[in-house]
Amino acid sequence: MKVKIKFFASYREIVGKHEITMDLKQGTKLSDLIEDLKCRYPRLQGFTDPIVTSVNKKYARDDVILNDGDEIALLPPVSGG
Amino acid sequence: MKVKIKFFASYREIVGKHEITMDLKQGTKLSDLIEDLKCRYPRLQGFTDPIVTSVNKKYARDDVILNDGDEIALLPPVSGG
Amino acid sequence: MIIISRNDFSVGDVLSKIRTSKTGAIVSFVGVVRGEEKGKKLVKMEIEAYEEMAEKELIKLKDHALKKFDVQEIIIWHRVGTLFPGDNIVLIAVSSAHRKDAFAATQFLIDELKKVVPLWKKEVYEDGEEWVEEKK
Amino acid sequence: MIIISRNDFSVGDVLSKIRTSKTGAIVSFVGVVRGEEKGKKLVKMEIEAYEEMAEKELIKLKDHALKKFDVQEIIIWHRVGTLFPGDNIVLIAVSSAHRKDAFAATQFLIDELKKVVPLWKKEVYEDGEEWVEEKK
Repeated sequence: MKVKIKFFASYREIVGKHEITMDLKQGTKLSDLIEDLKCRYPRLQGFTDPIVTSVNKKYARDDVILNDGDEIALLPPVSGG
Repeated sequence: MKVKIKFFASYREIVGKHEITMDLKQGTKLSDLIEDLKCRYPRLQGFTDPIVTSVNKKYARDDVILNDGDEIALLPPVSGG
Repeated sequence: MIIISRNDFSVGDVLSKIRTSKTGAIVSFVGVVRGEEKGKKLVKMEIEAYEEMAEKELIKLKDHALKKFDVQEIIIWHRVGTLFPGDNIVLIAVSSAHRKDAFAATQFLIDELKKVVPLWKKEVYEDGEEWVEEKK
Repeated sequence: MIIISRNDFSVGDVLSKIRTSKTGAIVSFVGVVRGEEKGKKLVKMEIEAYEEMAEKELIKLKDHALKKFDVQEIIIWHRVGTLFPGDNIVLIAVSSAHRKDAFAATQFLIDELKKVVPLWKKEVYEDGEEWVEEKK
């Protein structure tokens, strides 16, 4: 199954892209994906732990199981206002 | 000596005038003047006790001694804003 | 800036006047004539001031707030005369580096204004009228 | 009304939109780009949003505030893109019958916005740049 992953602000700068697409096995947990991304982009590690994420534009828990077509986003500490 | 007395809002309506002038003896206290005004305009009584006053545009204490040319004002409970 | 006037204010214009190069927050309060009081329809409101004294008291209040809070600029504009439902009564606007100071100062200013500044509001209904008394 | 936009807002226009026939108080907060941070001169600020999610979160916040406080209307306008010292960042405006409710709701909204809405500010100085982190 395919998911879209978005990166914002400092994470976007680390990854060098605003968005990537990944092929995942059925049953992949959000936490597995995050670990995978930390391996690919080691500078994501140690930034803020745990990394805050959203799935389909809602804040998500690490143990959620991903589905085909999900839009995941990695969200650095927010600072609007 | 002569003083000017101003009335505002409900007091102005009771007295029917915005301003009067009075001749006072030297050494008259503000409290004496207030008692005098309550006699002249009985409806001032029992309104708010004590009546809040100013002398020369500053809130004043009842025991202040008045001087020639003073501008006294009788101030109902304020309600701006 | 302290203004007591029959004229209405433009909030946008006033806010543009209190910006400094270090401003990070601007808080404003606008008091408006309510169309209804205690379930009765308001026809109009009359606002009376002891203008020279009110101006002095507002300046004192402003100076007090500038000492008490870490704020930059303060504007208070209070209207007098005949106002109708929906009309602006008062504007208080405060600029500061950080928002907590501007919020605290704005609330302080409107609370104190209602206690000490010689201004009076009369509410006129279809069947009578009444001088407003602030709840203590 | 919830707006996320590159465009600036007119505070006067926005405030005129949240008046109802029962409005007695309007409180507004404007966040402004400070020309200086930690003693360094700011060149510009870049604001980034996860727009679709930020809009959802702002709507949730607004609905939360409408339940939590006795207020009438709420407008939140947050800008994105490149801003310069003195520029407006955000406007929050709340109308209510009585002032305490509008003050409480406005403070709640800006406090929560800074915690949960996916918006990020980058400060650009002459000698470097930095993503802002809110103090917890």
